[in-house]
Amino acid sequence: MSVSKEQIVSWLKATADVMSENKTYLTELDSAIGDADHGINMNRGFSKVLEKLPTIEDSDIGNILKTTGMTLISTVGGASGPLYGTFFMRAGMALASKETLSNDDVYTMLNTGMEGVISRGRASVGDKTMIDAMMPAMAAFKNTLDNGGDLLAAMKACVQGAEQGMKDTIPLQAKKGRASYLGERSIGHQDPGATSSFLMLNMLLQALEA
Amino acid sequence: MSVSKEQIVSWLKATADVMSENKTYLTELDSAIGDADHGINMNRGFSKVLEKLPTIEDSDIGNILKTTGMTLISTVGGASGPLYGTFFMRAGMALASKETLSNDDVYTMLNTGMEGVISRGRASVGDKTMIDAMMPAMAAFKNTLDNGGDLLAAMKACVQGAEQGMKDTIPLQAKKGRASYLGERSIGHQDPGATSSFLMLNMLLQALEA
Amino acid sequence: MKKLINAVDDVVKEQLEGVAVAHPELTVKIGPHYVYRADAPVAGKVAVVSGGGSGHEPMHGGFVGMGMLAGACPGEVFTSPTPDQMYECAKAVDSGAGVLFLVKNYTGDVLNFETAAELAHADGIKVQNILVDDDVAVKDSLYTAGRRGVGTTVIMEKIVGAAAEAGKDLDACADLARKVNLMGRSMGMALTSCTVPAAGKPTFDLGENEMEIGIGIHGEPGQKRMAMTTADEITEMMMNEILDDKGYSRTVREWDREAGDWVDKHLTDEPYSEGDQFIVMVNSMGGTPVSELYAVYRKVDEMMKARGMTIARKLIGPYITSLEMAGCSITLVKADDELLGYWDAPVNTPGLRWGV
Amino acid sequence: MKKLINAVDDVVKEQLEGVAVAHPELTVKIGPHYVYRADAPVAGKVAVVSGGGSGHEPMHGGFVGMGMLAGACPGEVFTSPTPDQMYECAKAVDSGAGVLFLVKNYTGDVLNFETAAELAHADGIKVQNILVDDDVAVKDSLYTAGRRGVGTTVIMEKIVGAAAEAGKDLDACADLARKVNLMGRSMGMALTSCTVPAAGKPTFDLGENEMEIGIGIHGEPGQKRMAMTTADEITEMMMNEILDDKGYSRTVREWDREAGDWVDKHLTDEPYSEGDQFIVMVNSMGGTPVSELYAVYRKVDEMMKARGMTIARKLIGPYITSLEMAGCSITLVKADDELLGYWDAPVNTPGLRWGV
Ligand SMILES: Nc1ncnc2c1ncn2[C@@H]1O[C@H](COP(=O)(O)OP(=O)(O)O)[C@@H](O)[C@H]1O
Ligand SMILES: Nc1ncnc2c1ncn2[C@@H]1O[C@H](COP(=O)(O)OP(=O)(O)O)[C@@H](O)[C@H]1O
Ligand SMILES: [Mg+2]
Ligand SMILES: [Mg+2]
Ligand SMILES: [Mg+2]
Ligand SMILES: [Mg+2]
Repeated sequence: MSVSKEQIVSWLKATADVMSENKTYLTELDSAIGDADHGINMNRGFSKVLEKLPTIEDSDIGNILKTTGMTLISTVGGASGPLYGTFFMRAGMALASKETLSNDDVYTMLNTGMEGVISRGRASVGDKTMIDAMMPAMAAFKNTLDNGGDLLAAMKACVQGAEQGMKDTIPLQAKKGRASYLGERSIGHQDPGATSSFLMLNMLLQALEA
Repeated sequence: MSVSKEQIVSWLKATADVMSENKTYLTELDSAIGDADHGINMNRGFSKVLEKLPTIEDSDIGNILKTTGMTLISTVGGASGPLYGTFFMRAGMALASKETLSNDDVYTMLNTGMEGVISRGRASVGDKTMIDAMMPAMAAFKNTLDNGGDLLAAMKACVQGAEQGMKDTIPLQAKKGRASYLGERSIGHQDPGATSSFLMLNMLLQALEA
Repeated sequence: MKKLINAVDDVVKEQLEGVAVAHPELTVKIGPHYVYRADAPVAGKVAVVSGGGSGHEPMHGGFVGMGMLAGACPGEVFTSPTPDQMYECAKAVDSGAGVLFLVKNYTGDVLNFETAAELAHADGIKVQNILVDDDVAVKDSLYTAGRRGVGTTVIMEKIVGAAAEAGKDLDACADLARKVNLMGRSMGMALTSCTVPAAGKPTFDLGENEMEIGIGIHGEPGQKRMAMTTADEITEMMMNEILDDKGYSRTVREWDREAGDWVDKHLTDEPYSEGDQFIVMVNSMGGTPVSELYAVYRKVDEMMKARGMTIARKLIGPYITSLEMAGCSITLVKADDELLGYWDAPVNTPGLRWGV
Repeated sequence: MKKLINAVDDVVKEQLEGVAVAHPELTVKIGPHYVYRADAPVAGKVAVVSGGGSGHEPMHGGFVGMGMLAGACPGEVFTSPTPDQMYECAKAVDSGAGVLFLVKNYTGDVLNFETAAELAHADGIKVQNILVDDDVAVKDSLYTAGRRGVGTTVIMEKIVGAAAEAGKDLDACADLARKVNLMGRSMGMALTSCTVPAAGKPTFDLGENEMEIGIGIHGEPGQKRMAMTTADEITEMMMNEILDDKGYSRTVREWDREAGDWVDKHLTDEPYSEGDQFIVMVNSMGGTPVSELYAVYRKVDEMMKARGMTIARKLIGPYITSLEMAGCSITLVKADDELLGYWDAPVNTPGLRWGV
């Protein structure tokens, strides 16, 4: 099974929709341990991506992802803007001129994206950031493929990993980002960025299932 | 019957007490149609009078009243400070060096005081000010004396007049002072200054009855 | 009530103590309270003095200094100061050239400053009182205490202070102050009430979707209560009242130094018209941040351009406030070259500084 | 939510339009947003540029002008601006002498300014990023994103802006900025939350008798919640944290122009001690009126005198705010003659002006 450009485009569109639907929810999560803008930021960025997609959906996947990244960088702001921006830029750079993606390409896309986030933000698992959702997600994806699972199985495991990682941020004390200023008061709240990462990966699953 | 210096002093003390007790009430009246300070102002001024009384209670009534007026002028501020200050200054000037007061002297005290307020503040009856309490009060006092009533009867009529005048301010639209800015919105509220005037005159009645 | 204060009764005193240590170029007297230029009396110069209730900071104490006020008398919060403060202040700043009291038109301020002028006159100080009554939210002077003195006060203090600094005599300064007043109009609005410390709770309640239009500066309710709307509509409402105002008449009491008594003076201002230029102030009532004032200013500018009027100078910020009240006011003062010249002159006060 | 705004999505844009018409001496670009001196690039002078989320006005846009910032990049409310804004701004103001980005230490600001520096460098612009991280409420840099950049930013922008105006080169300006940061410490507190327009309701709830101690400038909750107390006790609490701070260490990323890459730099500041002199800022978070700041300043002055420390210069007012939040912050910057000299140099911006 290979992933088509259309599926990637519909992933991005679905992500835009899910960020819009969850704008208030993500912002509320960010109220508790941040500055009440994460949903607003993500929605602003992905609405712009949605606006741009028609002009780029005919180019290759690498370019679509890179443009998505650049759009996020120049519209989201905050911490999540450069981080998600880097995610898509690096993913796109790793898939330059691809028109379809193999299973390994999908892993490359996700993992390279995540590595970009780590190199910019320097967060580790346990710091209560989007990395807490991404890391187990990408590990589960790889693990499933390595054990002979197919793409859908891998992606399901990926989303499960993200969801678990997202929930696991609740008891953590934040060590990176704005929530870290709260010290122990950050404990007991789910990280907004981990939540948006889960949502984004979940939309990829949907796009692959379609 | 003549009024002693001690009675005048106890009137001023009782007025200080009543302003302190009614500080919140007068301020609330002033919240509705003014700037929420009348009780605070009156209490500040009369506490100072109370403080000063021991140093002046041996001098004559004229001087006691004049000093009261000057104390009010220099501690109350606002509109009521110069008005009540003038009331007592003029009253004191009209009773210079008196050690006791005849019935007519009491009228002179009250009426000269009121005329001082009018000359400073230029208010007429119906403007929704302290004059609405004072004017019917002083008229009733004079009327009772003219009709052969004694001092206590005159003072009772005076207080009744003040109380009625005070209540009559409720339906009025203010034409003087801060409440006038409210236009029709000043209707339906009792004037704070008319209320403090009633309280002050009521304390004189108490002092005369004692 | 949550405020950065200690004891309610000490609010004004402690704030003045802060001013004293922060600004050695000012002398601060506590009991009776007044603030004046440490270098006063300045030889040969008229001393411009103002005052009013506290709670409007930086006005007036924050406008004491070179090129603006010689002294200021802060009353209790929202309560006019008393004549002894004004009289002591006048004595401290008078160089012999006289003292000009700039008085906002509130019954309390007017009466107390009148008494102060009488005391100063009796002491041989040349004195004059000029009223500010620029609030177009108050519609007539017949059935009210007359227009309140609001935003124009700040602009008057700057301009007349500059004239005094330039050596103009008492009558010239008084004439200039009267002129500024006749050129000035203001209107204010509130999004929230404010809390007088001694009262301990908000003066009035406003619903989550309500605002007060045509307020003064003492936390009192305004001309009317309305449903909340956009910055543009609020600005339009206030600007239309200011721009369409048709010449207001009033009788003011001024001091006749020869006669040693008060005389009534009838004054009327003229409507604004196309081609006029202005000093414009968009002012925060205290709790509204400067960012929101810029949205208002944008609309003010647009409306004035549409009427062929020019903003020659502007002030945007909290200059004449009502404690922590959220809301804003707009002041226009029609300006000729004389006014602009004095406006541009150097000023060095805690609240306004340029040219030095 | 009651604010003087029009559409929630246009808040920043419309405020910038207000700035544009109010200040012809500034050029305001809308989309991507940035504000810069209309006379930029100034030949031979380093361009000092800052930026951050909106909602902190007058910072940063209000500090653009002669003697301070060459340009500023306002993000959405409380959201760091994006690299394209910073990059476009850098191109507009660079005279060839280079661009110094002053960056408040928040993950978002740091990451976005890093990207901007990379873009500018790739374009041949000499560039450096210096962090401000002065908030002593954040206790360590190991288990957090490090101290936040707060009040010292204002003082850094003034001092480094003056050095740039005086013709100092990029490295000298960067060294000076780093020095100011190491000399500066701040702490803030909130009496109320504030409301991000796009969120429409307060970021957090505070009881009628509660306050937040150790807040940043984004309406976020602070270090701890406490029962409300007096101005003196609040001031003592904050001042003790500042004065007793024992030298903070952090690793910052600065730009290596030769290598074209980021290098880690370890920086530690020294404790304050008796005999030191300071620039002190008592700052309103937006909703607290200047009068209350003076009560705080009074106590600051008293405490510093008791420790044998001198306040050489001061700022009292709303300079780095969190929308309409009530509360205040205190900033101390230990100052030597070099810093004081640059502090006193003329400045002409919407938010800070003297000497001209
Ligand atoms: N250093 C970091 N590395 C990875 N993710 C981070 C880092 N710092 C913050 N984040 C993520 O960013 C999210 C906050 O994003 P957002 O609210 O949009 O930005 P800001 O904190 O600037 O307001 C956090 O919930 C967290 O998941
Ligand atoms: N011109 C006037 N003549 C007589 N009384 C007046 C006049 N103006 C105001 N008052 C009285 O003063 C009262 C308000 O006093 P106060 O609240 O102490 O002063 P302020 O209005 O300055 O805050 C009013 O209720 C009214 O009775
Ligand atoms: Mg956030
Ligand atoms: Mg009152
Ligand atoms: Mg009052
Ligand atoms: Mg943010």
